[in-house]
Amino acid sequence: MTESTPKTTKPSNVASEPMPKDFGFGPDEEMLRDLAKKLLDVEMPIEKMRRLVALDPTSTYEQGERPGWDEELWKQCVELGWTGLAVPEELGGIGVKMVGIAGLVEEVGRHALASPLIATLNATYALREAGTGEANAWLARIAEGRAASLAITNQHGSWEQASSDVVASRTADGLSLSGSAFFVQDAFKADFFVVLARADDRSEADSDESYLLCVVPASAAGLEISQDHIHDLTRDQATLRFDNVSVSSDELVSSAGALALVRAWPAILSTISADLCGTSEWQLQTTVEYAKTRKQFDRPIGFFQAVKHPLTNAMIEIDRARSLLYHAACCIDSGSDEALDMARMAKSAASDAGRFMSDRSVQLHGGIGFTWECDIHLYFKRSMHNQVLYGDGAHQRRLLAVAIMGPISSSEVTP
Amino acid sequence: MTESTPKTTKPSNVASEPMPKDFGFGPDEEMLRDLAKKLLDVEMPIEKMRRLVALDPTSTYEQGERPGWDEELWKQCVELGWTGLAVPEELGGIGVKMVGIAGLVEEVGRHALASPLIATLNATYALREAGTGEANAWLARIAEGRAASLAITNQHGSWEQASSDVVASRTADGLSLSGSAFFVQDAFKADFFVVLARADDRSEADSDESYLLCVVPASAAGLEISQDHIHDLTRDQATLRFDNVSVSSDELVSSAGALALVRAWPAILSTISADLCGTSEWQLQTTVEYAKTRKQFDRPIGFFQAVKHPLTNAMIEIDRARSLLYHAACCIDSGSDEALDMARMAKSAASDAGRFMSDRSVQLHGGIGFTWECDIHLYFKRSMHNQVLYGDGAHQRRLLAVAIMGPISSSEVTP
Amino acid sequence: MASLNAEQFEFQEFARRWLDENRPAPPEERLPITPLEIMKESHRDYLQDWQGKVHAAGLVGADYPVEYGGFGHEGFQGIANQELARAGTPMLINIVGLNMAAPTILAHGTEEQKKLLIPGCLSGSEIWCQGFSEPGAGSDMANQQTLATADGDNWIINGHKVWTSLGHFAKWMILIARTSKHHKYDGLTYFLMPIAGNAGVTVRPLVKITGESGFNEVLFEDAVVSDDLRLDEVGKGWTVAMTTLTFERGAAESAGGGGGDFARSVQKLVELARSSRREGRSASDDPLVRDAIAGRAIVAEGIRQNGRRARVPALCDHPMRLPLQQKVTASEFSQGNSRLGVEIAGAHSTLYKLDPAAPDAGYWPLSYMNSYGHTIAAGTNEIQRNILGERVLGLPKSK
Amino acid sequence: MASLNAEQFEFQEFARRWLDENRPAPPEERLPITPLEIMKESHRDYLQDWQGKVHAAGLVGADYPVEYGGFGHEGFQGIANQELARAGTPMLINIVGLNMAAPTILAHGTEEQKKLLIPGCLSGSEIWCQGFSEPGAGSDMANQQTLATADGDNWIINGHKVWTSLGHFAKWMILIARTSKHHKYDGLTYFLMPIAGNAGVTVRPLVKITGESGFNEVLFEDAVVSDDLRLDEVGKGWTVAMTTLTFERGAAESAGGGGGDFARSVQKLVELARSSRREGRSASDDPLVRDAIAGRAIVAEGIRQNGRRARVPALCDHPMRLPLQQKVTASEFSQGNSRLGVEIAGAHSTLYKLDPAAPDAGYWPLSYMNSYGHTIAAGTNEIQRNILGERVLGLPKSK
Repeated sequence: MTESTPKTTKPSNVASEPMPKDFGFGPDEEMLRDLAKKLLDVEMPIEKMRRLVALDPTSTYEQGERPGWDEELWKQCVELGWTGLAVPEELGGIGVKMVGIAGLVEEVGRHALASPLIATLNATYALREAGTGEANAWLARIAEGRAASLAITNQHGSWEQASSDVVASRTADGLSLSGSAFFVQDAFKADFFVVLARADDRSEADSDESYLLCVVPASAAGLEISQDHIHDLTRDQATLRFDNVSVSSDELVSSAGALALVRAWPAILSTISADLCGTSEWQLQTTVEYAKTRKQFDRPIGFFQAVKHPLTNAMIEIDRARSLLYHAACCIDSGSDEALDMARMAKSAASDAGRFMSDRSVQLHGGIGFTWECDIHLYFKRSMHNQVLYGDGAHQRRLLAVAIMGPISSSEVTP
Repeated sequence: MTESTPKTTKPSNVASEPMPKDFGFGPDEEMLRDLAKKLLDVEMPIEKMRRLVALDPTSTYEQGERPGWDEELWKQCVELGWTGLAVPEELGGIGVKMVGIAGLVEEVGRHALASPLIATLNATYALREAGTGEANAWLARIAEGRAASLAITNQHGSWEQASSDVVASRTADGLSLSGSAFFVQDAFKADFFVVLARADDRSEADSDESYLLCVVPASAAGLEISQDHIHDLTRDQATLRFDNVSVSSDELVSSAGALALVRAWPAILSTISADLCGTSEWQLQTTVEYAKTRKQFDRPIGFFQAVKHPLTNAMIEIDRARSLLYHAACCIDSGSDEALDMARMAKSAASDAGRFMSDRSVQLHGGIGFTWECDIHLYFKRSMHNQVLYGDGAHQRRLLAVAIMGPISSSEVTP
Repeated sequence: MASLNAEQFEFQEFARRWLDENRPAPPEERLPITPLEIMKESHRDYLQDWQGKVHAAGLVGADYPVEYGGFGHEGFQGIANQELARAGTPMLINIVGLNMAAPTILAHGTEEQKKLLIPGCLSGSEIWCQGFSEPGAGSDMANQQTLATADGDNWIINGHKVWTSLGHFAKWMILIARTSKHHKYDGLTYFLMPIAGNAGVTVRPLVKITGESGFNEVLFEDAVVSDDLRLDEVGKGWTVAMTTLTFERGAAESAGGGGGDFARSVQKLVELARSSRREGRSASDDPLVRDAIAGRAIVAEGIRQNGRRARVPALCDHPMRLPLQQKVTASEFSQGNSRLGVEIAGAHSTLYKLDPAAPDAGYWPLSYMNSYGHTIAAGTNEIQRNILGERVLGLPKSK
Repeated sequence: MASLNAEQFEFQEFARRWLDENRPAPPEERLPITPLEIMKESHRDYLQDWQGKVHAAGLVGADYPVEYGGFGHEGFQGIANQELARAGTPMLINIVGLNMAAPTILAHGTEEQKKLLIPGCLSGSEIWCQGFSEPGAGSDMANQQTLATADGDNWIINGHKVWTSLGHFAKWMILIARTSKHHKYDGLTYFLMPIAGNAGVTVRPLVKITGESGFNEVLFEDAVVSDDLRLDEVGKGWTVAMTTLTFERGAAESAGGGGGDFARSVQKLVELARSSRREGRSASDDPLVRDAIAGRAIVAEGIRQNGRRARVPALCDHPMRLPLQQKVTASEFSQGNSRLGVEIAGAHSTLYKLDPAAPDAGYWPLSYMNSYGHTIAAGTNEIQRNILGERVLGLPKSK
């Protein structure tokens, strides 16, 4: 590797800067978001999305076929530079601020777009924080249009860093990976994976140093991509099995892999939060529209406070999540030390808002909301998936409490 | 002491019996409750209670005068045998079943009666579980009309047994108590206290055996009863300071005091739960009546679901607590091993119902509910006090989880 | 639970032994989670066969009169339900027949109706479905638009019902139809409607949000039902239906199945927590999970004891106060439980039941999504809360 | 917080130093928790004196024009508010004047009104109270019945206001009165009403559920106000009042005080948890307490960032969506916080502030009970939710 990795958990891409009142969301970011919205409004209306992913529940759920996705549309997105959103300009990307990415990903969530965008963004953040020349070379490939995904989670679904069931052994020409990575997002859309692997020659105690970050192409010999059967119809998920997969020297992108992930974590959490905010906002608006037209007892059901107040509460929760999201993104862009805490706040609020909004979206749609023909379930499942991804609300709050109050001091455990 | 204490944590007053479908709430129990209701309806209407306890907030809160209570009415209650409700017939009491006491105490809570009844009942349970001749002699005095209260809580307000800041030292003629007991209920209405004291010659590790239960008359030399300034206007609370208070041999009622308290605990929790169910039911009915008459936007506010549904939810919570209360009482009466778990369930449900109902009782009364002249605050404060007494909902659930799932197995603490 | 007398104790022993000895081999294809999702004929045959055996053994219909296919005992069914739940044997398929049709017919039916219909409910030979919900009526149960027109000794039915679980296998439907447009509540009549093979009846399966099927819409086009199959008087349909719902809601001791499920579903959560790991530690050691599970146990026990208290008038302030709560508390209990299971399962909750790594064969997320069926159907819980506020607390009507 | 420019940084340094050097000795009798409970003249004098000093130092009115008694800066007040909160110096007594009257007059007043009234708001020499609530109007703010009748160059006021905190010390009231019975909203007019020494005005203290006083009812019997003290046009009262409420609700950067309180009140909970023990262990080690406090921190930060986002149109879907949430979120945040404090304090929450063992001088239970003032007054939160649902989401009116 050509560059050393700085030993800080702070995201390294930008220096500490004053934090702007408008979250740094200026005309460029607004244009980017509005273009995304227009593109997706035209190219992925709900009728098309429904046909793509929900044509036949039996084939998906009983026969385990992966739901469709619009590869042509994805090509357009790539041409617009979406894979390079988070890749620095000097590596061929657009280098959009995090707050701009947040705005764009909200639109992606609002349209429940099936694509490798979010997986690729998350892989990008990790490579960016790896900060090595090898990593930069892969970032350049992403900017050129390659899709990627993180393979960093163990069999128990532990979200925090420094836990992996993949082991890297030294060989004559480099490294060899064995073991498995679980809960890999949109693996069947990815060209390569950014894999967290425990080096078998390092002590486990030194957790930062004992994890490597490697790139493994989807086509690598010895790699089996085994599809998970999941509920969400707008993504795929897989278990990666590594059987002595060779890693060359330009595929080893960080020798401090867990640390790179820690630094990438605020951006990862913010990206999932943005998707959640987008799905929640769609659910809110769609349920509000239904409440205005659907009549019961000769009145639109939105007249009744049992409908109106839950929708209002959902709006309040969504707005909390959105404001926290923009602030977290702004902290990342400003290089603030608070970025991780703020991103945990955003993810906690977005997960909880998503949970409540999803719940009410089905209940308030009543009978029709319980049927496959109603689009509500597509967002319900995408949201449920996102709520758990990289840690649910309670998980984020547990770690946030450590930041606020310090660790639990007593070694005694009360029953 | 004349009898040994059996080494079980099961309440010892009754043998295991089949559990009746009607919770054992038969005609006798119904009559007892209905008589209590009639008596209190006549003798303690809300107007009288308000005059007694809430005439002048300045004297109570700023000058620290204890609110009044109706000693004449209490004499009537004593004549009806209320002090002896839980004293076995052979000791001069009435020996009412726990389910009967629950029904009566609900009426007491419904009228927010200021009296030493609940403190005396709780002291009675402890003496009953002490099971010694000395304890029985004090039970007989309670049956004759003496009021008593438990002094078992330490300065941190730890509710569970085996924690006391009172120390008992051996002297030539018996014992001598020093230290303090905190959060003693209705201390200024009590004739004597049942005090938990740590024996200074026992090892602390053996928690059951290192605690004694002693009786200390309110007039004992060296005992200072120091009034707490509290919010609740329908009771008093005190800190007892013991300065070498002598305890004679007939005042030492148990050498396994913590164990006696553990066995008394289901009845103690049930009694407080019953008071909570009663206050909550009053709050529900009073708020419902207000919602039927108070108009906004030309309609009674009870028309609006923002009023109707919270009241319905409160009713559901109250009914859960009541059903669990009767079941817990029935378990106590049947000598079931489940009595403690069931009493914890009742207290958890009653505390949470009390919390929610109290909250809505003020909010739904609107402006008037925020004023001193409205009776809502009397019940709000009594309920808030009861919610915390002997452990709030979360506390009960923590210990219930041990019963359901076993103790926390790992010694590691996650942050 | 109330303690048992000697006869009941013996029955309990028998039930345990019988279930232990007669536990059937699992079917080739895995069964769905509740009878409401059954779509395959092979599953139906398997479960009908099983219910028949359980009934023959006396574990269903235990407390029903012998002349209607029961066994004439008292206090046996609760025991049987508990043992069935404990044994974890396959479900009883005729859930509508057992929990709704049979008790309603017993309470309101003619002698002929009881003799004709209850035995098939109990043995499972005749599957029932429910026709209480309509697309337009939505959450207002009294707003049924399906019409029944008198025609000699028959009634002619026209209309559209939804939410009819098991409709595609059902021989009978409990049906509410409008016999008068002039009276909202008193204009409804209750019918025991033949479905299978009835020329005017079309059953069309709907797909749920889970992708499962099993519930249907049923179209009536001049479908005929004999006046002999009218239950109770013309215009009494609403009153009779409320009884039916009370049976449905008072699941405690129905004709078979159901009992003991609340405690069992909490135990399932405990087991899930024990087998789930979060950040290197068992989820059962997580104090937040522990608090939540203890809370579920309290709600479970509360529902059970509500059912017990509902039968003790001296401890009930209003006769409908507890019965009318049952639908809300039971459906939200089960929704809360499955949602908690989703959270405990964490990353694994993303998995569908066919994924081998899905905990409890994918039960939690499926059960969570299906739980909305219960909070929506047969009067949304919002409407139930109106009814509670209005009928029990006496608050003014929200309409 | 947004980062500071050099001038702002210097101001922050100054504010810190000044507060450090000028912290007043506590008064003889302990102060109540908020200005709304101030009853004693000695407390009023003490706090008025303090606000005068703070204003003279430039820490109040920092961003107001110099000609109205301010200091003409930009972005200084937020800094001052934060430093005031951090220093824990006594409260600023003129809470209605600072947060509601001054910004409303600045936005809607005549030049004369601004010059006459804003300086006294800022220095605290003239205390203000609010007359927006009536006993009959309840939660419907537009249902004001207090009448204003034109009489030459004056208006004659008759009516009854409640919830007027500080009314007994106030020189002025912001008043909404009805100038037309024919129009509900457009029939209201906004007045800057002289209270102290006004012959037709009677101020009568009411006692709150806590036993504290400090809020009043105010009776108007042919009370006179000059037309010069009418704010904005006749019939614009409702519109102007909504602005006032928005100022009240957008506490973030008002004329003084208020800012920084949200984070501070979470920190207070952390300190309470550290000093409270439960069953032999620090409450700050209890995972349920930790989860709850982290949750409070999230809500606090969310309110702060909502305030920031409300000023970024590109990130707001609807101009009133965030401003109209502020009353609900801020009042429920503070209610939730104090309720959590009550729970953490456990047995000690039973104690009134005069008890020496009461944690934080009895703050938690008192603050909890007082929090209902905020969820009830100025439009109950139920009504606020109607307004949000109707004006922002476009749902049909619930009336």
